[in-house]
Amino acid sequence: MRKFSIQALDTIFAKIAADEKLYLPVDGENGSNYKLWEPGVQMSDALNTVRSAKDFFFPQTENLIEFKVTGKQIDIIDVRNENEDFVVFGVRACDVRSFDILDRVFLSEPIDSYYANRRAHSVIISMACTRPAETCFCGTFDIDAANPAGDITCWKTQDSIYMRANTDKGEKLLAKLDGLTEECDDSAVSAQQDKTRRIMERLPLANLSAEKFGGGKTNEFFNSPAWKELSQACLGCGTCTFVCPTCQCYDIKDYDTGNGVIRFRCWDSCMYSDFTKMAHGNSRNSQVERFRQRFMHKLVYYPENNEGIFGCVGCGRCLAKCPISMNIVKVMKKLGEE
Amino acid sequence: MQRIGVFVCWCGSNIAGTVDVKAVAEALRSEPGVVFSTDYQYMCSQAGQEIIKEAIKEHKLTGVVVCSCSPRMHEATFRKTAQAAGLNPYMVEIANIREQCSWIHKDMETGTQKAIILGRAAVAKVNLNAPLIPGQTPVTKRALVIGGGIAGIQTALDIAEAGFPVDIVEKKPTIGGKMAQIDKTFPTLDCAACILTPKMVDVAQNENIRIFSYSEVQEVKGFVGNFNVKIKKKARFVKEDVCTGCGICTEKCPQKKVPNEFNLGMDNRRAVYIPFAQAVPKVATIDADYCTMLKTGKCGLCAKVCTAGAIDYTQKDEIIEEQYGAIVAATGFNPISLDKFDEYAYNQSKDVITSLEFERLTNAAGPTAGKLLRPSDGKHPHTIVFVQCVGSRCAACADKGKEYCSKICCMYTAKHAMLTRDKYPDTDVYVFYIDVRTPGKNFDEFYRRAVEEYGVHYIKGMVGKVSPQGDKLMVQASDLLANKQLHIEADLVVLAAAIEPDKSARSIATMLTASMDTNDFFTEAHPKLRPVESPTAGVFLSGTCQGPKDIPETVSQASAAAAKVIGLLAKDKLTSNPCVAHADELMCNGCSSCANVCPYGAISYIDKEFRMPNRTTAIRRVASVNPAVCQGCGACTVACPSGAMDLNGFESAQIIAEVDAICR
Amino acid sequence: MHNKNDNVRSEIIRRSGVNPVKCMRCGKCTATCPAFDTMEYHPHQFVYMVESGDIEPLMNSNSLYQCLTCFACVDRCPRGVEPAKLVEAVRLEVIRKQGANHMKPDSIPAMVEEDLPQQAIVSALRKYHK
Amino acid sequence: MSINSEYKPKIVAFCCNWCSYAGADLAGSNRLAYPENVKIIRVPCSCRVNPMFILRAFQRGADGVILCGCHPGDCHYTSGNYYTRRRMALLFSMLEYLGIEKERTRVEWVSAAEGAKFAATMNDFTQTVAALGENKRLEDLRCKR
Amino acid sequence: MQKITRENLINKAIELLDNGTVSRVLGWKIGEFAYDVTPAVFTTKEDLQKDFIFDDFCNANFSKYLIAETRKAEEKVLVFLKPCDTYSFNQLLTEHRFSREKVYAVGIPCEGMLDIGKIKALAGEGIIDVIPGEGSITVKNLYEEEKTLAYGDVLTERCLSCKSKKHVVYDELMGEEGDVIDSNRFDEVEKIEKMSADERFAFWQSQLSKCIRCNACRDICPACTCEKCVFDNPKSSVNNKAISDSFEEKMFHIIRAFHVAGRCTDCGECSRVCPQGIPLHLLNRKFIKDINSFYGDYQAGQEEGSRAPLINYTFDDLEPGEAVGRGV
Repeated sequence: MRKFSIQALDTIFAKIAADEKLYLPVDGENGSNYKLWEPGVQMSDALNTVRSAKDFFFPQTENLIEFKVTGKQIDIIDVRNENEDFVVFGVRACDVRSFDILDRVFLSEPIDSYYANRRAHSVIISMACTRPAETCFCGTFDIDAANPAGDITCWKTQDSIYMRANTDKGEKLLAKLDGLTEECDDSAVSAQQDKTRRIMERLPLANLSAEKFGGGKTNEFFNSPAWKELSQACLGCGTCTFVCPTCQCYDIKDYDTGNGVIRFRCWDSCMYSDFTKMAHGNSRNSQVERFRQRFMHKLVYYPENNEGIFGCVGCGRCLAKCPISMNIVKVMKKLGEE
Repeated sequence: MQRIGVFVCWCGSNIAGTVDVKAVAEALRSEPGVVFSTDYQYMCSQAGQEIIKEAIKEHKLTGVVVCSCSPRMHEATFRKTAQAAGLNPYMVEIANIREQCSWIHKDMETGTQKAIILGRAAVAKVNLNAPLIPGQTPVTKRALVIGGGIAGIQTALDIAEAGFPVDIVEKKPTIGGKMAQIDKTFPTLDCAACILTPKMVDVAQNENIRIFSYSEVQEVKGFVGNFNVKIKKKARFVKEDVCTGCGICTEKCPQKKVPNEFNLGMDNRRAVYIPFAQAVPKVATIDADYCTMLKTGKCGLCAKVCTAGAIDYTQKDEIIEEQYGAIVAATGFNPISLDKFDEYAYNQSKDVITSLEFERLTNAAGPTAGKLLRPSDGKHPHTIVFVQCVGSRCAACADKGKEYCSKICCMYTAKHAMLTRDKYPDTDVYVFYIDVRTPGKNFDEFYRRAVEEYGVHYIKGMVGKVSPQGDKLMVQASDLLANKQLHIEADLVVLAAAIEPDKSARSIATMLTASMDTNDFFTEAHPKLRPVESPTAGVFLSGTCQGPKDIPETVSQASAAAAKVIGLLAKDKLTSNPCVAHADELMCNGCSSCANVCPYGAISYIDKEFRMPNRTTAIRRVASVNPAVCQGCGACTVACPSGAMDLNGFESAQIIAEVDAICR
Repeated sequence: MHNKNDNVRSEIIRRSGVNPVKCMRCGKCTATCPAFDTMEYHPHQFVYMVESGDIEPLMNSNSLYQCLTCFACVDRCPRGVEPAKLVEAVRLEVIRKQGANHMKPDSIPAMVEEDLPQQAIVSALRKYHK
Repeated sequence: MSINSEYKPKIVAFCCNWCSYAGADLAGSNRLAYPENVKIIRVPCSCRVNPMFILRAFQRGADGVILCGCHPGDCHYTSGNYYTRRRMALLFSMLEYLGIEKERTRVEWVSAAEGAKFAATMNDFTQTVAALGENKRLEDLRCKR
Repeated sequence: MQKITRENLINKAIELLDNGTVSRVLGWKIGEFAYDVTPAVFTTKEDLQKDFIFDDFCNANFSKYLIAETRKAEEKVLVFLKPCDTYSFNQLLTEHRFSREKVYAVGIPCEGMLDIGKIKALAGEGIIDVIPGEGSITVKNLYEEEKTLAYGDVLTERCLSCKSKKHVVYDELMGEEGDVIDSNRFDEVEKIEKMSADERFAFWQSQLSKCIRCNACRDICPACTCEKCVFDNPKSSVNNKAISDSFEEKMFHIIRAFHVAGRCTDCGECSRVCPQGIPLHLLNRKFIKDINSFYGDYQAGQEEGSRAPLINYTFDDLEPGEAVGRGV
């Protein structure tokens, strides 16, 4: 384990940013969000970013290919640009887990090369939590907020930052910082972890359990009458989806520029009425069904296909942002009653 | 995907002079959807149309773009061409590369580039065109003529002669209009009454004609073939069907001090009156503004003397509702007010009069029984000055006069001058003119006779000032040819006042949704090719409401309008413009925004049952457009937030495609 | 025909803001002119001569100083041609060629009389002060 | 921003069929020139013009959009241009509020008889827009590739 | 003045359910946290007593829910309406979006609702309790910290410039009727109007570029009740699912504001629900302010059946050219 003084933070950032783009949470008018680090940019102390970290690998919109049309001739233009190395600093445990969840989708055959390239060119530096919020429930999905994964894990104390490399990529980056950090033991980190874990136990959602859910539970929940009640206030907006770190659905659309076509993909939401609309119409044509889809996917379908791993990381963003305060916690509790 | 043919017209050198038509045809060939492209000298010619027809067949075209003159010119032509070749006529679009391109640009490169872009926009639109089928509506076989002057009379007679019922609405108590006030007509000098009144009698006696005199059009709804009109028959306090027109009441009425409008206020009539002896209908009318009985409840003399018992003081305005297939506007003209022309002292001296007043002064039925006497002192005038173009051709004084030429003044002034000299050879007659305009059969000969045979002094120049001095009028004028300033001591000055459309025309145009020009003359559908039709279908124009005209012209236009009306009424069904709005019921949320902005009341709402998820149904209120009533303005399409409302032929997607093509 | 004095012509037109082409030659300006008798060239001739670039004779004519600037012609003209403004512009052309000011603002108080219309002073200053 | 004399702004003109399109035709018949960068789209009435069309034009690279209709009171459909007047007053005010140059949009009433006014309006509008330079604030970069 | 409490509302709802006036109750349902409230349909006395809540976080405006709810059954539904909600209610009636006969509307007073975003910004994360007091609230968190915040500092933006405490429509009113308030709601708009064009552009560019096109603003908006939004309709040529150029968000927000112009009651829900904190109400308010100054004061929803300014006109309305260049 390496450590460095908190005063040296800017030096460390400068060192990393010298070779690669470095992104980190920065406070803005509307909470914290990932920004490119430049000298003078301050890291946020907020618990988490408003938008999740999935944007780095799975941006909201991404141009896939372009077609240039001249008269009746069509030229295909490759516009790919996802081969740049970058470092993301300060990712919380929940968001780090979300990358695993996305990987299982995008990196399984057929591999999504756009996503894969971005993943390959990134180094994730996570940051352990110390002050979780009332909306946090990562524990429900066996995520340890005090010991996040990532290529490198960081712990921030009053005066120092501790770093531990978890992967080769992490080792390599840490090695680069050798001159600026010093070797240390993990006692300070352990102390902080204990403290954090004690707080986690006191969280309002600490006892929320996902036990009842998981692969093979489709029949148990699919026809539950609870869906109707749960979904009746749902507006069908995409807020939950768009703040969610694990929602991975997208649409591919062609944009006619007048001189050609830009084929791009953009996030889609299963809450939308035209989601998966096909020639015959829509397979889920009421909001109850669309609402059910989102939660069944997170709690049943995803674990069924991915060795029991849930499609939710308990980050709590949807709890904070849903316009009508309906969310996965309420769904789990209601369905869990039965 | 459409199979579009592009046809680029040279229009002789009109287009080909500044647009490389071959290059345009070549460039458009590579546009999406285009499978054929060619050019030709005159696409609108028989041979040009044949090219289009053959190409439609040979290349199995589904859409046609003609790059030519304005669609206002030949869109209909090319649509018919396409139809003749079996293509839906609404699959044709015009790129206006003449008016909008070749005629305004001088440079070949510029013109060609712009023509290509305009063509491209038309191609983009046609790509989204869909065949449209016109609807059919029945025709009410009855016509309405608004205005009972010579124009309205002639139109009504011609329509009635063809066997169709006609109603004339005249706001005055009698038909006859301005012509009834005129003494003689140029250039033949017939007595106006002698030729007009027989026609008025014909109208009265024609079984197919109804006259609503002392009536006004109050509301017009509907559309070509199916107008629904409300006519207000103003209370005249005399039962029209009972009154015999004997005139006893008009002699006995004690209220004698009512200015007689028929004689332009130069003498008085009674409160109950018949405008003139040959009035049609010959029925008395009580003027509510002056009648003592109606104002105070005391008098009742006319009722006492009326042997027929026709007087009815309790009569109320009556609203008559009637259906018409066609409407003819024949609202006529008035001389403008000369109140603002201080320099001519019209308001200061009774002896400065307008030409129409002069007509009454020389008319046997006028205030002076046909003797030309000065209004001020009843003396015979020895020196008369006529001034032409008073308020006409007046560009600098929009508040006073009119920019246009009133057309008839030159001729009637010559007539007045000639008649004066004929009857009173001892009179000196001067006519001040800017130009003497006499295009018309026997017109110039007439004018020359006034000068050569009757010794009228025609002086090129204008009167600058008229100042009353004692019982004389000092006229200060210029004689431009002699480069002199003249000072004439005149006894009578006659001003040829400009004419303007009747004030009621504006509100009638609004009711008819017929357009007007800035001078309030009705606009014709085409100034040359459709001069008697309004752009609004089913509305026709007769007489001076369309522009200044003399009597022969008015009558010919009146007959022309009648011919158009007859043509319309002869049809049993009308095909309606299919470019109308339509609502997508699945998207409509029934909010009523569209119905609120529809000027025709074409949108109504129905409760419709829709299939909802999971085999349920729901009843929703949705808009429904009556395609026969909709005129296709598109106001609803923008009022509709959901985009459920769209307009055939001008669909949002089509307009957006044009925008895209232009901005590309 | 128009080219002999084109520069002066366009300068007069620019300065006066008058478009002589609008004239339809009705002569109402001349008919109404109170100074007609003393004038060599009358308002309508002014307009026509400026239009045709025939400005020399106007500049040499005493008509320039006979115009009372009463604006009757301006008021009466049915086409909005404003002949008086042309007269004024030609007058200025003459004055400017002469160079020096004929009238100075300082000398005005001495001229003021009760009966003298203010407009006369303003006109005079316009005429004789460069 | 330097004003390039060669710079030709793209102008989209929506013209109502009855007055302004006819006015444009008259300008053509009278050979009254106006810049070739003005391209006319015919609509039945000015009230057919949806704010979306105007934004679309800007998106696709137009530098100015002008809407021409019959003079108020002369609408072929009686009331269409009255609605246009309200819609565009509000839309233009909103665009200005968003910091879009107010000179880029205009409504002008041109009758069928006003060919000269049509040409003069287009000349003036083109000049005004040219002085502003390219439309940057409502552009869609995708359409400029 | 007697304060209307949760119990009053529950009793009223039970009374109306019991006497058969209504079969369903649209109300606020208690959530996981002190501040999280979900709109819900209650059908039984037990549910009402267990889950119905009425507190400082009952922001949700139920008017829009009535469209769907009244289609579900023939019986009446009970809806509780705060003063500002009644304007939306009327506007929807004007647009024939639901049947008045199927609703029993109970007006309830409102002293302003709180914004949890503002509370979190001042008191931090980890909130476990919010206790209302006199003119202030006390916030408790997980870390056994307590903070007292002034009401004025945590009221939602829209409540800070509340336009009316008067109910414009109801079947029954609980508590006392309030008045229309002379609010300062156009101050912010004026502030922006006074900026230079560059500043205005910069301001809106920075705000609108935050948009993630989640459509929450549209979907919560009681004026956005289209069966299918133009932006969702592939046939409209303007549909788009996500922002891929800065133009798109401008197009979306300008057109959305335009579509609700003259119909927007200024309920402020759009800004309240925006996950990105974009002050969307300032667009709508600009239209309202312009409408008031161009065509005379007009409050959407004040009167059922009133004609919205954009589907109305007078012969002497101002010209579009006169509409611009006024505020600056």
